[in-house]
Amino acid sequence: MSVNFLIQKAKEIQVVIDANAAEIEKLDQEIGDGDHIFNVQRGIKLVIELEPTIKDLPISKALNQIAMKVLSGIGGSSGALFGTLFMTMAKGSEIDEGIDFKKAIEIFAEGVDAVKLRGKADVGEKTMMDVLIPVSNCLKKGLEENKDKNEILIEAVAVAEKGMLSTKDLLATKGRASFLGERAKGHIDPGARSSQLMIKTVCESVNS
Amino acid sequence: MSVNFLIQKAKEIQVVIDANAAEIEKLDQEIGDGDHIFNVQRGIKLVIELEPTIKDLPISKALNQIAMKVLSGIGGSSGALFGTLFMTMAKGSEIDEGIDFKKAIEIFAEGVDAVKLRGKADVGEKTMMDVLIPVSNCLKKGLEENKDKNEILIEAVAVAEKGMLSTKDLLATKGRASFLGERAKGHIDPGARSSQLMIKTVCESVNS
Amino acid sequence: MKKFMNSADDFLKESLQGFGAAHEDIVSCYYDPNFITRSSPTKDGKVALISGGGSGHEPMHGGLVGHGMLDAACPGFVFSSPTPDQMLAASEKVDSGAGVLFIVKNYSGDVMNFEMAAEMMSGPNASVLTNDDVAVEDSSFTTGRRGVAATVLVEKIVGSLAESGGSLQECKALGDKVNTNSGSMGVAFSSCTVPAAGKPTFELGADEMEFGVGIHGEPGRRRDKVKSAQEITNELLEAIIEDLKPENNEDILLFVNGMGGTPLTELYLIYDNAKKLLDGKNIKIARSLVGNYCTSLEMQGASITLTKLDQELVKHWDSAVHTAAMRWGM
Amino acid sequence: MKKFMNSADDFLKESLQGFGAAHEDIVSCYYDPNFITRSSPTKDGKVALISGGGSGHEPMHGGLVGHGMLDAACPGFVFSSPTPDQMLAASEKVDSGAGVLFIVKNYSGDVMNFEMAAEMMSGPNASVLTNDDVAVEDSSFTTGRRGVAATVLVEKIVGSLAESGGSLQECKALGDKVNTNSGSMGVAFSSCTVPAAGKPTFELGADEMEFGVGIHGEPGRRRDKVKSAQEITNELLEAIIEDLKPENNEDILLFVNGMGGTPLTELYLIYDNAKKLLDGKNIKIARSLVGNYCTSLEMQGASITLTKLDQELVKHWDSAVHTAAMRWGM
Ligand SMILES: Nc1ncnc2c1ncn2[C@@H]1O[C@H](COP(=O)(O)OP(=O)(O)O)[C@@H](O)[C@H]1O
Ligand SMILES: Nc1ncnc2c1ncn2[C@@H]1O[C@H](COP(=O)(O)OP(=O)(O)O)[C@@H](O)[C@H]1O
Ligand SMILES: [Mg+2]
Ligand SMILES: [Mg+2]
Ligand SMILES: [Mg+2]
Ligand SMILES: [Mg+2]
Repeated sequence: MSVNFLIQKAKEIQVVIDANAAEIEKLDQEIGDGDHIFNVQRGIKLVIELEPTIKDLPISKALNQIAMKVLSGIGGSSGALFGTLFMTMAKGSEIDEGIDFKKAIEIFAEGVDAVKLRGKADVGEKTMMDVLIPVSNCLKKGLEENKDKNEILIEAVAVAEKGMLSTKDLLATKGRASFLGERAKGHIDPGARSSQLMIKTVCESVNS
Repeated sequence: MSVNFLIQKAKEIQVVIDANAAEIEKLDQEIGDGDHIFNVQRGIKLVIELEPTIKDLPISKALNQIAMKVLSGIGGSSGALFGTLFMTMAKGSEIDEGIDFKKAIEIFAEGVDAVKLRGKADVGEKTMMDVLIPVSNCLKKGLEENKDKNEILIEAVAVAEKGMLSTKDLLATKGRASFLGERAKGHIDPGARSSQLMIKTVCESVNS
Repeated sequence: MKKFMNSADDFLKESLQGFGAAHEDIVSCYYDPNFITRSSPTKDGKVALISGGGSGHEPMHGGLVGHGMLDAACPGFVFSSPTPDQMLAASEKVDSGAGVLFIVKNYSGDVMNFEMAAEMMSGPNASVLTNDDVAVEDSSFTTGRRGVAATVLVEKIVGSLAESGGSLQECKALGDKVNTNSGSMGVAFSSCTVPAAGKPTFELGADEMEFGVGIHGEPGRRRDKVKSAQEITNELLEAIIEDLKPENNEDILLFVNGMGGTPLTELYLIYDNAKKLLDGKNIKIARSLVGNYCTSLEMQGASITLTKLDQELVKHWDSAVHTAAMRWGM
Repeated sequence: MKKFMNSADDFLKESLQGFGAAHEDIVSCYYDPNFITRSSPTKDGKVALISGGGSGHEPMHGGLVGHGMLDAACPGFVFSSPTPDQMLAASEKVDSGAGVLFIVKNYSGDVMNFEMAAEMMSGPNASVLTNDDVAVEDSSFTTGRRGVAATVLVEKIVGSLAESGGSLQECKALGDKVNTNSGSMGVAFSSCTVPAAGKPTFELGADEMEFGVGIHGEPGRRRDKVKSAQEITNELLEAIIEDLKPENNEDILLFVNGMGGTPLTELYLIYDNAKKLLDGKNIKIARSLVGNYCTSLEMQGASITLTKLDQELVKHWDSAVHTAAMRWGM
């Protein structure tokens, strides 16, 4: 994984998020405050704009700059959570020596653990954790079981989608949607949807 | 003219004004601030409610109480103007000795003169004066020319209607509509319309 | 119509009761006839300032009763001028012998009702007529211009002079001076709804604004497509500046006023945009006021007022004031 | 969408610039990262109070920066919590060594961003989390209740203690106490429109209201037909009273807060209706606040907050304050 790879993925994510913007906006209007799509779009744009600044940096420094940009540029729950994800990934040991598939999964999993600590939410609380945690587990399990890279990636995409869809019928206990009680049922969580789209984009792009 | 006559006319006027309320409301919304109908309706209601208090009073005292009720109960331009009309009529000399048709016209004309002074508006300025002044003149002229009472009353109704309609194409130079300049053209003045309806009601009721 | 109300008939009374109760340290409310006075009596020898007008422009005028501003306010029904008996009762309560100054916005109804009150009064009195709305063509043959947001500034500045012992004539002269040196213009994005009417006074398309609107929802100069804040601000300011003709480097007070339904954020944005234009023209903002002071029920919109300042005006602007809606220095 | 704005991107910045310019005697605005401080530095030894949150609730929090209240405010984008770098920059500017107290409304985004800032800070700091909205069921397994209008009261009361030399721990304890003794609930007649979204956050029928609405236009307890002011007021109060359980004859502060698009007249009418119910229950209104303080852009609606008072709270409520939106005693 290189800095160039990160920027490329950000650009691909931007296309996908923009294409699904109306849907994501509506999800946060229904059970949140409607800003999630703008937060995410702003974050992606800021990361892409970092390209000239970070393109020649070691990956740990580049990831750290991305993390800081995400953290300071997004705001809201998703800013803190995505910021935590990248900050943790940037701190992964010895990543400047190269990030292979295994290392990438390791630091992603560490990032997700940190996000879990930050948000104090677990699977089943109708948040992005319903996507992030199962995906992290699926990737780790794939490695452990020595599965084929492509197989792992295909599974991850499916797990992300399943997690995202699972939020629909959940009662929210974390995040803004928790204020709605029963009324949040029947709506997919916006952060779960945006995370799932990002994971899908990256996995499918790597696996091609 | 007796106190009972005044109250009866007020009740008849109430029916007519209520029947035309939507139109009058719209007129003041178009070129004023929309309150004229409520001002007039409130005033009529208050006058009618005076019945038990004034029914046994001499006419000058009764008219004065009506004037005070109109003045303190209506507000806005029409409150000051209608209040002035009745206050002046109440001061008409020797009215307690009886108000015949001639006397009624005299005190009405004095009232209209006072209203003219109060509002500093003359015919042609797109106000209720476009009804009141021509009607006052028509009544006085009818008396001078010794016309038949019924003929005078029929003429007065026609003059009132003509005056009211004339306000449609006028540029307003007094009252709220004056702030509109050219934009007030094409709209009948609300005060002219309400005055015309009241005059028509009284004249037709006397002439029957 | 959605309003916090129980009935159109009780709207004004209940609102006044709430106002009186929430600010009993500052004001006392009287009913039948309705008027609001300071909670403490007028000092001997102090000119009493009384204003009034139709309700629906709150906090003007009741929220401006208190030390350093008005002695009494007479609220009419919504958008209907008050009646002479209100002014008489209020005068009786607050006139300490030094006379009464009426501050009246230039509308036929207000002018005539205050005139009648003045004629019925025995004691010395005078009136200041505000007519700061430059949206309306001025002419001595007509009713003239409307009195709008500058009335708030007149009340503050004259209130200070009265507090410091100015005579009736001095107070009147200062009020006329503030009025002459002020110009205002407003714009509406939505109509207001008079409680008794139950429906909006006028209709605006989803992309329309009423330019030069009055504070009762009266139509203004023209209807237009909504523009950017900077364009709107520029046009309002240009109209005011053309009328007021401030000198190069002259000190002014910039007053950005909300019509009731516009949030503060947007008023401050207008302030920013106005400052950009004024800076470019070398007109110096020496004092500022931003907020909902002269409103039109729940109308979305705003007005800008400029007042040319001199040392006298600045001194009276800065002096202590303690009312429900404006308070500083005490 | 009709707003006084030039572009959604510049909305916040231009509004902040206007705010800073209009009140340069009270505040200084900084950009990239955005924060607002008092125009004079924190006294040595005084605990610095910092609040913040998404924009769109003005005058909260920027309008509450000044003597006797906040030392700094960190405005996020509209309805998005601010980011840790803002809190860090603001802390650096206003921390005089006695520590920083963060006042945070209980929303995941706000909590997490303030937490991260706190973790990144070197100096002593603490946080008060407000969660006064009784519309939302409370539970230790969930995010809990929302922080709404009582935040204004916390900032006033703790601001006073900090001004008079309270320690970081004392300030935190007092903030928690005010929060525990407060309950709020709101209702909306219309939605707000986030500038970047360009369309209303939710749709309400012509005769509908959202009962228990959040200050970001989040759905509340239920959607209902619009009722009379007295019925709405009663229902809001009953919910708050059920939660707060004030004693017979207990002193309370009654805070009627507008959501941004509701005129003062209606807020005072709510005050009147609330007083009727409270009088009947022998709950004594010892202090009052009425106005648009914790808003939701241009939303038409209102909330009621009750705070149980004791002598300590009253003393700190009454003490002098000098901010753009709240000022008395100086
Ligand atoms: N405590 C939490 N843990 C994990 N995810 C959360 C938490 N709180 C909120 N989220 C996620 O954040 C998303 C909302 O993000 P966003 O709209 O950007 O922020 P905000 O809720 O502050 O407006 C939710 O849809 C949810 O997935
Ligand atoms: N100066 C004036 N002289 C005569 N009539 C006037 C004058 N000003 C206003 N009017 C009349 O008053 C009517 C408006 O009355 P109303 O709506 O009750 O009061 P307001 O204009 O104060 O809201 C106008 O339609 C007009 O006929
Ligand atoms: Mg959100
Ligand atoms: Mg009218
Ligand atoms: Mg009127
Ligand atoms: Mg948000």
